[in-house]
Amino acid sequence: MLETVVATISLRHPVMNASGILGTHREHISRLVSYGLAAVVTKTITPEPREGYNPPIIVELPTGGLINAVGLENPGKNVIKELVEEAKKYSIPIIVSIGGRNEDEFIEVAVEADMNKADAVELNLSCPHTKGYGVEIGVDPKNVYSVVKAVVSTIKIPVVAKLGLSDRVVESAEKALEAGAKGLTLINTIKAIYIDVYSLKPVLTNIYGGLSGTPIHPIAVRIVYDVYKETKADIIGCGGVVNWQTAAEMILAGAKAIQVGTALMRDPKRIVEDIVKGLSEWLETIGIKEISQAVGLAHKV
Amino acid sequence: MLETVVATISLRHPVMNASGILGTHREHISRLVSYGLAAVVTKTITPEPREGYNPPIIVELPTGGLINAVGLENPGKNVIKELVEEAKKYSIPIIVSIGGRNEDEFIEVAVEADMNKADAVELNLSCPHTKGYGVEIGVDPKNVYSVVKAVVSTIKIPVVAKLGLSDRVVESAEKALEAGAKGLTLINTIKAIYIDVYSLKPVLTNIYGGLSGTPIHPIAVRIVYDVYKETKADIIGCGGVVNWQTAAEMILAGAKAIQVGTALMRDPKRIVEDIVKGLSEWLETIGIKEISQAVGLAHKV
Amino acid sequence: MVWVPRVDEIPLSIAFLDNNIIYFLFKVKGLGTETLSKMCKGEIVGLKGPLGRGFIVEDYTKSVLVIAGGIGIAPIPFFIYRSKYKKLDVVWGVKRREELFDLNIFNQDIGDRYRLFMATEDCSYGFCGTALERLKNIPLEDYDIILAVGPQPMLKGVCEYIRNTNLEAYVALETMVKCGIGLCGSCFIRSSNKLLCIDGPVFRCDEVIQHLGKTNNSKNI
Amino acid sequence: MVWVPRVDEIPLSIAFLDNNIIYFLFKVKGLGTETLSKMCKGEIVGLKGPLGRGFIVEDYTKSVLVIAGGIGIAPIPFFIYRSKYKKLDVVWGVKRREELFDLNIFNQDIGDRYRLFMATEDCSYGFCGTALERLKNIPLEDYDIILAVGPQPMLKGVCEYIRNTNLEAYVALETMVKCGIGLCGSCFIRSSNKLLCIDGPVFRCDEVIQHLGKTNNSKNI
Ligand SMILES: Cc1cc2nc3c(=O)[nH]c(=O)nc-3n(C[C@H](O)[C@H](O)[C@H](O)COP(=O)(O)OP(=O)(O)OC[C@H]3O[C@@H](n4cnc5c(N)ncnc54)[C@H](O)[C@@H]3O)c2cc1C
Ligand SMILES: Cc1cc2nc3c(=O)[nH]c(=O)nc-3n(C[C@H](O)[C@H](O)[C@H](O)COP(=O)(O)OP(=O)(O)OC[C@H]3O[C@@H](n4cnc5c(N)ncnc54)[C@H](O)[C@@H]3O)c2cc1C
Ligand SMILES: Cc1cc2nc3c(=O)[nH]c(=O)nc-3n(C[C@H](O)[C@H](O)[C@H](O)COP(=O)(O)O)c2cc1C
Ligand SMILES: Cc1cc2nc3c(=O)[nH]c(=O)nc-3n(C[C@H](O)[C@H](O)[C@H](O)COP(=O)(O)O)c2cc1C
Ligand code: FES
Ligand code: FES
Repeated sequence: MLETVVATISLRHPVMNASGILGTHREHISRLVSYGLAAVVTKTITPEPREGYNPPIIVELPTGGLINAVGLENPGKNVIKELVEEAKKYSIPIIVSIGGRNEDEFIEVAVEADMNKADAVELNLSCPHTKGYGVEIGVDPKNVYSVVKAVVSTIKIPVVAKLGLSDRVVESAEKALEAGAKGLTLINTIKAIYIDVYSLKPVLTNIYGGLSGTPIHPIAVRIVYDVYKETKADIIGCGGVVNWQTAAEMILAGAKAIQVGTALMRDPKRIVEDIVKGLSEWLETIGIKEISQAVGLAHKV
Repeated sequence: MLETVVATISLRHPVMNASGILGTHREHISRLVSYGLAAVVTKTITPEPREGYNPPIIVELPTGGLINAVGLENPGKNVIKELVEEAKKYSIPIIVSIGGRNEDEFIEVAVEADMNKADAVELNLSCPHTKGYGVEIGVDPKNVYSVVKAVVSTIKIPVVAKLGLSDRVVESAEKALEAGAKGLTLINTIKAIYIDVYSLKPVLTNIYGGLSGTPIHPIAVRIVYDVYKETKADIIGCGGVVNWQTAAEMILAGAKAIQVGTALMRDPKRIVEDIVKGLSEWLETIGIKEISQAVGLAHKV
Repeated sequence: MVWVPRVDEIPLSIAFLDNNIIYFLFKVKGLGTETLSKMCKGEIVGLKGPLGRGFIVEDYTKSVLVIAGGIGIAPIPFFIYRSKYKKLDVVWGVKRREELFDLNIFNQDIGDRYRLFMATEDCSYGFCGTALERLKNIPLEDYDIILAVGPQPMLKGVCEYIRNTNLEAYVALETMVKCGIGLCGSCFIRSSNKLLCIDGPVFRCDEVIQHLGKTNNSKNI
Repeated sequence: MVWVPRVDEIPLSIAFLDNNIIYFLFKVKGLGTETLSKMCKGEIVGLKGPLGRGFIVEDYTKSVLVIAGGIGIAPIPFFIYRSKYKKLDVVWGVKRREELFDLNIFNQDIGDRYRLFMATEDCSYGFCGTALERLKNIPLEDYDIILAVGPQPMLKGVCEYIRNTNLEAYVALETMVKCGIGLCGSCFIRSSNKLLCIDGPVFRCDEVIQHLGKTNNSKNI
């Protein structure tokens, strides 16, 4: 009853990891698989290796959730081969997340993913804290269109556009779809700062970071709701999913699948299991047979 | 050591309530005063009375914080006289929050506040859930400029512009200051949705609401930080302040005063007292004599 | 408060609580209560609460008089069940006999714990007249505490009537409860800085006597 | 992890814990440890943790051999203090005599709870040679458990040396710890799906033997 198809990818249940949780090395893939996820998403990969920022790069907040500025650390596109190989070993779909500073960089990595037969690429158009790689692209629907279009025209595997919170996110979503994206991942982290009141300094080395976890959930649900309302697109809901309830909200708002990031911090196997088990029990409670029938139900008011 | 001056208003300590927490009736003002606040802010007042939405209008979220869509319910500008009178009885500064659909409406209410000798007006340019009254104005720096300019040119008391999260919030802030705002309140709630997974429906009658409380704190701190960095303006920090630590972060980011909304839900007197007491102890710990010297310190990294 | 999805959220008192079942007694007034009255087993409502401060008596030396008007009776079964006292009498007044029902439906045991005096305005059952009129036939010196629940004019009448006695006098008010958590302000008590949803719904007569004299802000915006 | 504000966040083992004071023993390597070494009383650092899984022995019937290379000794005082065992011997090898110090500085009581065998590579004190060479002079059959802490080549040497014995063999690894909470992946153990920051830092030799053969990913990105 939990089988779902999103952006043409068939999944045995709707739960995958969010990009940036592990996903840069072969070893990470097998660990993610051990969490019980239905698909794995790689860390955002750039053409060349990137070093990322010095620690602190991820901090738990006293007000809830995490703030992170990893700086898109990754080994560069050459690692894609081994990541895809490893996922295939477990017969699990793999989505390669891609970062770039311009269309050519996106294409370069996308071609590598295509050649290695990844199941899809997810274009990270929304990283809020790495200059040149993120929100700058995602907040402008025109940029979204041209990057997605460029990639879609070059590769054969499905393209998913990952967007973040912005004033014109619905418009960006529409542009991505118009350009040929098969799906949308909504949302990325939200730009934030955490200051230590004793040392009087921002804690993250990068000062700015992305807020994730439960704090952003109601905002992410809103964006999924808005985009679904206007587009009925294939949406992967992401942001603050920590249990079956928060996952179910995403589905009711319009998501066909969901990604879990921050919540994988503690007891990841149990979290994934609880979401999956909780979702099937929930479907029974509300008398719905297939999860696909629950998608977007909150729009019927 | 906690005395502060913001937008030319002198406060005995930096803590006031956020607009929308009580503040529509005489009785509310005396209650707010009993909380120990250094100034009171009225609910957003519109020219005519507004009924607001049917309940549910405010809901606590399992993921933290509140979501609300009260719908700017208020008795209209005629109530301003009694609100100001009541505050004067307690010799406490009162800031009249103003909402409008266009420049004329803002002016109409501002004139009433000016005539009744309120200490300042706060222009609500950022309500995320009441059509025509909110974000539509605040996200466009040009609109911000013209509304602020119109009000500043008409009244004598200081004008504070309240802005919310948006792509160009720094630009909006700059425009507000350019137009003559003496200070900025940052930020309002963030547009969000909460869906009940059993009834499968959005909980708020208005479907959309504004997220407040701890979830938005790191985002609010970031905006205070960004705006202070570019403008060094008088900022009233608002969003998720629940204890002295969250207040201190706002101050380090650049706020000269702070507003508390959601946290007044439980044991408001104790919350205000804890923040005020905590802030003075904190200043001692970090070896700073006057709170004004702590404003913006996090920028020295 | 009881959330009727996509219709309304309504403040209701807990009429009884037993084995994880919460009982409400309510009168159909408008769309919210009407929709609620038509819901069936298995349908879903939301609950927020309990809100405010509960009111019970916990003193075996005290005698208590309750005066309830109409659906004001709703919280009384639970109040009786949870209170400790020497004696408890209930005056319950309604317009017509049809509004009366057995107060012991939730729990038979409470049957022995109070005496009931009924009054109907159409004289169809018990005392002929209002609850307030019935009250005036009761010797107040037999009681230490009086609690009135019902329409605002009745509460006002009770507070005025007992003004010069030594009774501890309480009234359960109704104002417009919209958020239930002390933020929106719609439930404020006139001429006081109290909020019904947090400090109430039960107040001492002297805390709210000015409020009772004014228009009920169930109707104000 | 220890946050040195605006400089670095460094994984350090707890060397001792007493009266709300946490003690660290560390070697100056780069900017982070250097800055930390110059901080004075009253200055502020941040702490995240404790992270990972602590490692202690809790069996009075077991004999334990610890082999520490250089600053690998850091966690040993606390390990000794918290463990229960029959016998515990420590082999501690350093390059030069100057690197040695009194392990009982934190707590004199632990002095009686172990025997110490020192080795210096420059032969200035104790055994002349590396910790691993010293180990080869010790009768392994006297022990049930062996724990090695130090540079990766030493750990690899220990794991290989004890391979055909019945010893329970553990090594405390070092990989690049950047987040400490299992998300960033930088601390992964090669050829395994383990993360040092969550599953470690102490592993059984057989869990990490392939990792030990590879380049240390303290240096990978
Ligand atoms: C603390 C408290 C406890 C109550 N307990 C009970 C109870 O146990 N049983 C019972 O039958 N009734 C109780 N009431 C009254 C009940 O809440 C209203 O009858 C109900 O809200 C009417 O809703 P509606 O949608 O059916 O009618 P509407 O058409 O919405 O309104 C009808 C009238 O009910 C009142 N009302 C409407 N909404 C509210 C509101 N949010 N808060 C307060 N009054 C409102 C107004 O006077 C209004 O004119 C209680 C009220 C309060 C404040
Ligand atoms: C679980 C664990 C416990 C440790 N306990 C201690 C201890 O108690 N005492 C002690 O002196 N040292 C300990 N270390 C090693 C210590 O963390 C490094 O020496 C320190 O991070 C170097 O930082 P730096 O800024 O001074 O040097 P840098 O110039 O940043 O780096 C010098 C070398 O240190 C290593 N290193 C740097 N950053 C890290 C990092 N984030 N994680 C792991 N290795 C890193 C690399 O090999 C690098 O080449 C421990 C390491 C780990 C993983
Ligand atoms: C440590 C960390 C690293 C992340 N790295 C990436 C990344 O490389 N690419 C990306 O698109 N999103 C990245 N994100 C964002 C997540 O994929 C996700 O959008 C966000 O965290 C919200 O989901 P969550 O609340 O479940 O964590 C990262 C998030 C975290 C916490
Ligand atoms: C119930 C409620 C009502 C509000 N009404 C208003 C309002 O009328 N005008 C306004 O400018 N902000 C309003 N706000 C927003 C607050 O003033 C404040 O900006 C926001 O809640 C963030 O602060 P907090 O996290 O401390 O609550 C309201 C917030 C809440 C929770
Ligand atoms: S109902 Fe909102 S304050 Fe009481
Ligand atoms: S240090 Fe980040 S996963 Fe271990």
